[in-house]
Amino acid sequence: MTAYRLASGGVIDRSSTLSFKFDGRAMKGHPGDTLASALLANDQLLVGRSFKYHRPRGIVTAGPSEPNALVTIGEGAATDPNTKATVAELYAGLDARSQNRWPSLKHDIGALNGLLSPFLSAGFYYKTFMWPAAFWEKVYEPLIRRAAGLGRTVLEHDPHSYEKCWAHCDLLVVGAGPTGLMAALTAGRAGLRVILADEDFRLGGSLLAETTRIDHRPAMDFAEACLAELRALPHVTIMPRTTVFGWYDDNVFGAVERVQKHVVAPQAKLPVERLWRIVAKRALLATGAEERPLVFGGNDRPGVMMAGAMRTYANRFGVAAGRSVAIFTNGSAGYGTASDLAAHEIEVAAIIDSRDAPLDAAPAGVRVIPSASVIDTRGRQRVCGLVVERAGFEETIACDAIGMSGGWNPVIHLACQRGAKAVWSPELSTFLAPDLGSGLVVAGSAAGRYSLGGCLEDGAERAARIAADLGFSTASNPLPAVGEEVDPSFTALWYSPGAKAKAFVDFQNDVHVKDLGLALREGFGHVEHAKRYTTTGMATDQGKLSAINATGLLAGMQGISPADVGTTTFRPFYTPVAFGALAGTSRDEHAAPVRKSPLYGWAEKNGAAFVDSGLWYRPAFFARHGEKTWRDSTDREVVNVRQHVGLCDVSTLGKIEIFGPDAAEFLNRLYCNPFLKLPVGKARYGLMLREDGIAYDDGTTSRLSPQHFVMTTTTALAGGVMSHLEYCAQVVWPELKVRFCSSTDQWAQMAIAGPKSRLVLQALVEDDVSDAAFPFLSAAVVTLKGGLNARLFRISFSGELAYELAVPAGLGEAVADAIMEEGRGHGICAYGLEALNVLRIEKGHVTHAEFDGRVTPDDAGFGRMVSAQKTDFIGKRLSTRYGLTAADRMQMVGLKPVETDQHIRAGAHLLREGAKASTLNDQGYVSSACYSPTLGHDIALAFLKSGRERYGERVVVWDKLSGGDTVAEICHPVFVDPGNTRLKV
Amino acid sequence: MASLIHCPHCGVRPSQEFSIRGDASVVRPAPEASDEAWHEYVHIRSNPHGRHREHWQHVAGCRRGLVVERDTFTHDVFSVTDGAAVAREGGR
Amino acid sequence: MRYSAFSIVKNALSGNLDWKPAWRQPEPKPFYDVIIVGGGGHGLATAYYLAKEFGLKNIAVLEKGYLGSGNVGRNTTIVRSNYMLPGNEPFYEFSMKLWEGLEQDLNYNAMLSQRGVINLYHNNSQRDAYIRRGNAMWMEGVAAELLDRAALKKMLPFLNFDHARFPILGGLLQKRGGTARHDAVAWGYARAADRLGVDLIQNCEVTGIRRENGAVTGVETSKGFIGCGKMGLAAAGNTSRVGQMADLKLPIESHVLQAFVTEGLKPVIDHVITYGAGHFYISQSDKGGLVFGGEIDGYNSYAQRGNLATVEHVMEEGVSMIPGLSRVRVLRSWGGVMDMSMDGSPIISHTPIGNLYLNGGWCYGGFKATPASGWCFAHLIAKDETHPVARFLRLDRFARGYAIDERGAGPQPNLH
Amino acid sequence: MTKTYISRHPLEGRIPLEPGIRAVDHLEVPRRQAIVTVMAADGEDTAVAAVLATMSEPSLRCVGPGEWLVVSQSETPEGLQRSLALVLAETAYVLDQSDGRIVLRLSGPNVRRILAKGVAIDLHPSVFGLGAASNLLCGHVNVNLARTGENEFELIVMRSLAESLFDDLRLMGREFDLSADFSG
Ligand SMILES: Cc1cc2nc3c(=O)[nH]c(=O)nc-3n(C[C@H](O)[C@H](O)[C@H](O)COP(=O)(O)OP(=O)(O)OC[C@H]3O[C@@H](n4cnc5c(N)ncnc54)[C@H](O)[C@@H]3O)c2cc1C
Ligand SMILES: NC(=O)c1ccc[n+]([C@@H]2O[C@H](COP(=O)([O-])OP(=O)(O)OC[C@H]3O[C@@H](n4cnc5c(N)ncnc54)[C@H](O)[C@@H]3O)[C@@H](O)[C@H]2O)c1
Ligand SMILES: Cc1cc2nc3c(=O)[nH]c(=O)nc-3n(C[C@H](O)[C@H](O)[C@H](O)COP(=O)(O)O)c2cc1C
Ligand SMILES: [Zn+2]
Repeated sequence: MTAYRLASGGVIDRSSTLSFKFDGRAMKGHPGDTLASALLANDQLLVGRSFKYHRPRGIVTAGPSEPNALVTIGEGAATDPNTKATVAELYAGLDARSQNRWPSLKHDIGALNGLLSPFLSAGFYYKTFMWPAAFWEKVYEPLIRRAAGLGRTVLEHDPHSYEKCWAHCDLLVVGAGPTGLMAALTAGRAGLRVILADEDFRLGGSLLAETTRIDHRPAMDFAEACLAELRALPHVTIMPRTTVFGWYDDNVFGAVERVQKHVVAPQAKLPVERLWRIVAKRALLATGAEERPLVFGGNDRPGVMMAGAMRTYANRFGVAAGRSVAIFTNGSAGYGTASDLAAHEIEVAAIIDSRDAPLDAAPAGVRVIPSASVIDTRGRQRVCGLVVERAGFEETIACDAIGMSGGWNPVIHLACQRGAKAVWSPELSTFLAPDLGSGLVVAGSAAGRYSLGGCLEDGAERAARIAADLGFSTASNPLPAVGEEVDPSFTALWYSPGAKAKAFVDFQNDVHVKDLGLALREGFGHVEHAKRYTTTGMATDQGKLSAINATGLLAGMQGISPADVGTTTFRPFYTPVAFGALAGTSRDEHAAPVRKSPLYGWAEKNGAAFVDSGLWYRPAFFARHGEKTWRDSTDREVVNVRQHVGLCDVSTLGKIEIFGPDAAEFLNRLYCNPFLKLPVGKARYGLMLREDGIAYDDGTTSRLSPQHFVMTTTTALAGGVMSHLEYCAQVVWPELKVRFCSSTDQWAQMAIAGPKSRLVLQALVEDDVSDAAFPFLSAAVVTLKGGLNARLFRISFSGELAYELAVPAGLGEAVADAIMEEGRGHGICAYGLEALNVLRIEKGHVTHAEFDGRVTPDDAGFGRMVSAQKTDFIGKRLSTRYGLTAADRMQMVGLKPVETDQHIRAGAHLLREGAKASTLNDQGYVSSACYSPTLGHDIALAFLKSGRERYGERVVVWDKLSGGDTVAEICHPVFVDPGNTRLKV
Repeated sequence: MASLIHCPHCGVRPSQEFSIRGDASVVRPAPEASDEAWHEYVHIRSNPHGRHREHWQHVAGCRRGLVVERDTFTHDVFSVTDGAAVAREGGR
Repeated sequence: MRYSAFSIVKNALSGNLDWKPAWRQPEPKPFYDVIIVGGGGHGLATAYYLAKEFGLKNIAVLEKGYLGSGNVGRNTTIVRSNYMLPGNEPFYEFSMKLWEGLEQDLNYNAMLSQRGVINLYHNNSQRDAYIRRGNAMWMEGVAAELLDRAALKKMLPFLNFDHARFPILGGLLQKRGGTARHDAVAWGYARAADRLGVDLIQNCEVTGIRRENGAVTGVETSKGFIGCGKMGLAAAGNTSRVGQMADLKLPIESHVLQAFVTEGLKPVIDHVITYGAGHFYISQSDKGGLVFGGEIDGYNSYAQRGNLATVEHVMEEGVSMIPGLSRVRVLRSWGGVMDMSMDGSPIISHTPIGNLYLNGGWCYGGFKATPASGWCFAHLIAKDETHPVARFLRLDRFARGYAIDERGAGPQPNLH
Repeated sequence: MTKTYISRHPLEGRIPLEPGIRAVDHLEVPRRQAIVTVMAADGEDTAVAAVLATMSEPSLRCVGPGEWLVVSQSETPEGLQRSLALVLAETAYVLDQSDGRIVLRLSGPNVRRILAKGVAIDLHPSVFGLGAASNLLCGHVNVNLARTGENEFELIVMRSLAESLFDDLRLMGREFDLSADFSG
């Protein structure tokens, strides 16, 4: 028992205690406590400092709208800054620290800012810090940045895990107060699949703080009975600790479940938080109403609290917010709180009522001061009194806590997230959700019904209507009987006149009434301007308490209705959600799926260093003993392929099987070069354009039978090309009879390249693979010795005599092993992407380094391939546009350094010799470059203005980024075997 | 739309399963059509505020191209039809 | 009232009661020499430069909502001039230079913060593309640096160096790049334009364009008809809608892009960082929120809000790039409607319609262009001739085959 | 030289060769089966569907309009392909995918909860009943999902992604101590 813990009452478990720490001080609480209730019980009211003026701040609410009580929980990499103490469930070992103060919460240097407050009025930084100009970067900005933010994050690797789930239901009920419970029961009994989600760790909503009896028993017992019945219904899922944070298109709701945020050491096999995407046929918002704070002088002093929160602390947590409490109210709710506090034997110092002739009954012996206004509060780090003004007379009343009750705001946040604007209700003096159609229905206090009986009825009725809508029949159950209650009425009070101290609107961001006045004066009167200019409503609580008062004040100052001011835009998230929860398991190595080639194991055995290429891992090179860099290995592999033979995994290239009587016609329209007459048993290089005439993708396509082709695509565009084909077949030419299927994963495909490739291959293949029997660009199904069927293609990227052999994926590794074994005598080596790249640059073959999405076939030297005969193919028509055929376009050329020990790097630009570097003088760029072990110096492919006319000329290869430039000679882009003699042996 | 799409072949699916291919009201011109017509086909978009027809492909499902008719402001979907069927009817 | 040390002190001591409105709230006149449609960054900057640099007097900006309610007030505030293509780089560098003198020019602190923009690369071909880009920047005299992994590790130790699915190999740095305070840019231009006599008319939606003999003579608005000599269209995401009123055919689609801000945190991220293995960019505002964004939602939309799938995708990439973000809580998400052009580059151009000038196609990169866009558009409108740095940004470039396609993605707005 | 080549399953590196202890929720990976893509030729969708429906042993997985995966435990890939080619003759294109696809069989009382972590569709039996099959996303991986029992589902995945999907499923099932083994 502590000074502020009441002797009895509440739904906490007094039989056990939980030890926790705040700012290093050991404290005790009970299961069922929030951190805030436990702090209050331990007389720790002061919990933080405000953003701008570092004013001492205490706990204000008992829920998610808390602006002040933000603490840092946890240690090291598991640190959670800006955690609301009012919703943090207490656990043994919890370690919380206050924020935005130095050196300590009690003594904070930053509080000096308060003295400067006249200079720090709304929008001050837009007017200042400009003189002298140079000071901004060096002096002012660092100062402002130092003051930024509240909590401190560590940005370390999060030790905890998260996951995501989908859920489906007929009815999602958000909020498990009286409204939500009745709705869930009604729908659940009717047989609907119901999800009942509530952000609290204990369900019951306001019933947990309610003293009225329902069905002749305490409200809490009623809530428990409802929950017990719900648990027994087979189609009902109850989700505590689950905040519904967003309402998205098609009635999909985002929710986050705090699975293990209330334990010291989370179990590894469970996530700490879980993201739910709830697909709901219907949803019912039973999120209740939020009590409205009052704007009066000194209203931010620790000890000033929402009256309803005091009630909750007393009734639900058995905690007194103070020993002597004054209530400042503009309606009957304040009286309800007063009598609940009195019932707990907490002294009620006075009820200050802004109304002229209140009819509400105060607890016995409590003084009521009507027509009054609180104009200031006393005390430093906790209130010790307040100053009341009535009819021009001031009086100081001693108290150690002030409860403020300014009326009610339905919690309609979710309902307004999809563009519909809240509607002002003059009767209720508040904003209500607009009509949203059938998907989302608002009920109970969230719909402006404040009486308990009304809420129970509303929940039941609306759920019954939804059930009927969805074709379920509901039995009529009698509504629970509710004891005597008053429907709270109030008279809106936006500002308590006569303030003698700053009257705050937004506590966390330190926005006070004068800031709003200034904004208005300077032309920022539109509610969105005022928000941005003063930052009201932009703090971590998103204006849950403040926004309505800001609207009311702006209306009042202009003499217009709040309806004309409106609200600012409601946006997800209802309360802030951790990145981790929204990312789920997609993080680190798991951030994207991995694709592995069937030859991955083979490559690994042969010492491959892998590199990612899209989702795939591909061998970059195969280091051998003694090789120090990738270049050593690559050079060896290149030479080996040119002199002997090499084996390279090309399984990742996209493979698309194309079937149908119109397959040839289809390909003919798809590629810019002709395909109609490709004979069976032949492969052909094909080039696909985009419709705008730019090269898209290339690869070989082979005809295996009259109605069956197999196309290869580049690895990078395999998916894109497949979609492109499907689009063309389904949408562009639906009349063509053609079907596709990807077989990329079915085949392990190996390039066997080099002068000795035939020797190696013939040893394994039954069929004759000689040049006569299987000439360049042949494609056929062959049989491996032992009877295995395989596909063989005679194509070459390296420029050497080469084959590509495809075998069923599962056998890939075994076949590759066999080839290596057979090839050992011929000096075979495995070669990787790096060597492949060198080999193709030496041959002037293009990849996506050249086809970068801006290059035409002609730019890359394929001009003659583009069929002039065909009437139509994708890209034909727009490829003749002026800009795509202009004479000064950049054309692909080869480059070799004039001094052969000089280097060329891809990405360098080209300049005429002697020309000054400038955008205007820019002649082109290097697309690919490498060291050619075959030639003994660097070579490059480049795009150069009118390049093909300039062979023999010199250019400066300008690489300012590396600080160097090189003079190179422009040459034909095929460096090795331009006559293709090695290919066709 | 945008959260879920009702594929006529596969049922209700999350938007992650689809990729969008743009305006379905443009029709590929005949090869001999004017330069203007070709330019408009490739580049010009009516970009309406309100009802709009778009091609979506159910890439992670049936892989069919679909024509989704929807409102670009409310995101309400009016219809989802198989793209080839629409194209064959000439309504493409 | 000019903002100066003197006026600040004087006002502070007198309770800040004497500050005058930043701009007037004028009723529209029947006729203006130039009407700018759109009170976003570009429209306001255009009006300002028309008055200041080109000496025009009778100018109005018509804004359907409140000033700055469009994308200028909802972007991730990144300012940079690190483009690759000659159609873009000189223009964006011109803009960068204007940013560098903007605050003194406007007498308004737009909080330009040249903290450095770093684009990460994860494979060799990305590196090569960045080298190409960096060299293109240097060609225009713009400093760029290629950072290797070790240098990055020192600068940004919190990046995912140890467990990345797509390892970080290095990055391209533009030191002069950074951020500016979005709202302040709009307000600064508005206030400065107002002081030069420009009428800023809010809550005035253009609903029709009146034409005679193929030339614009005025606009129908929610506040009635307003005549004009010339009309400049700077409506960003709504360019097509307004364009349609004059039967203008545009290579533009409107798409929604979401952006996000976290709870306020003490400074931890001192640069603007963009991910290369996906689409994610982040910086920290001077108030402490981490401001970030990612891929567009991908469908045509005029709703200023996006969907959860994209939100998740953005967060996945964020956590992959900076694992420590995992516990940081995201406060708010919102959307903006962008005018995505068919090559990803902007349009500042004459149109086939007389007196109608077009400024649009900014995709999700037009904030950084605000000063140059305003300047060049004003130049075009005032002199009827294209400013040299904007000479490639013509509307007819699509038909003629001169697309400025930085990404090489082709004529598909959703891919830019 | 005559060789017999030994086939390798892509999950060999993931699943121990010795069977482990089987939990109530279990992931079974058949080592080998025949999987064939059948695509109806133009206009033959219904004819092909009718023929396929009459086949006895193999199970049919709907992929999209006019396209199926036919899965057989007992036939060889060649055998299945041959018999399908025979009965479907000119009406369909038949393509062996036995090496390109991997089957994962998930069973146990919690399978729906496990799958809901990756699969967006409603797995309630009234929506996705016995025999239902469809291509869909499981997390970030494309799969064909079929309900093969009240508490049993089969996932067919591209070979190259099998390890990723397997890892994902293990993660999704860790809460229930999901076990995994080869079968067959
Ligand atoms: C989420 C997001 C992030 C972005 N991040 C960046 C970034 O980091 N860096 C960057 O450089 N760019 C970024 N951008 C892009 C940048 O914000 C825009 O390109 C730029 O702001 C567009 O120019 P603007 O400021 O004039 O547009 P806007 O501010 O949108 O101005 C257009 C104005 O026209 C008004 N209007 C429209 N129709 C009418 C009508 N009929 N009558 C009257 N008024 C009308 C609108 O209300 C609007 O105020 C981002 C955009 C978004 C949405
Ligand atoms: N004393 C008064 O003057 C007064 C005034 C207004 C209302 N009330 C009373 O308050 C009660 C209102 O009942 P009710 O059921 O409408 O609301 P409630 O406040 O009892 O319950 C709302 C529930 O919704 C949950 N919630 C809110 N937003 C959520 C979200 N986004 N995700 C998940 N959970 C969320 C809350 O945790 C809470 O449990 C009635 O008993 C009424 O009499 C009293
Ligand atoms: C750079 C930047 C920083 C922002 N920081 C905050 C913030 O700290 N708090 C906040 O509530 N909103 C912040 N916002 C979001 C705005 O509140 C608002 O959502 C956004 O400007 C879009 O406007 P709308 O939501 O009114 O449509 C920020 C926006 C931007 C562009
Ligand atoms: Zn489908």
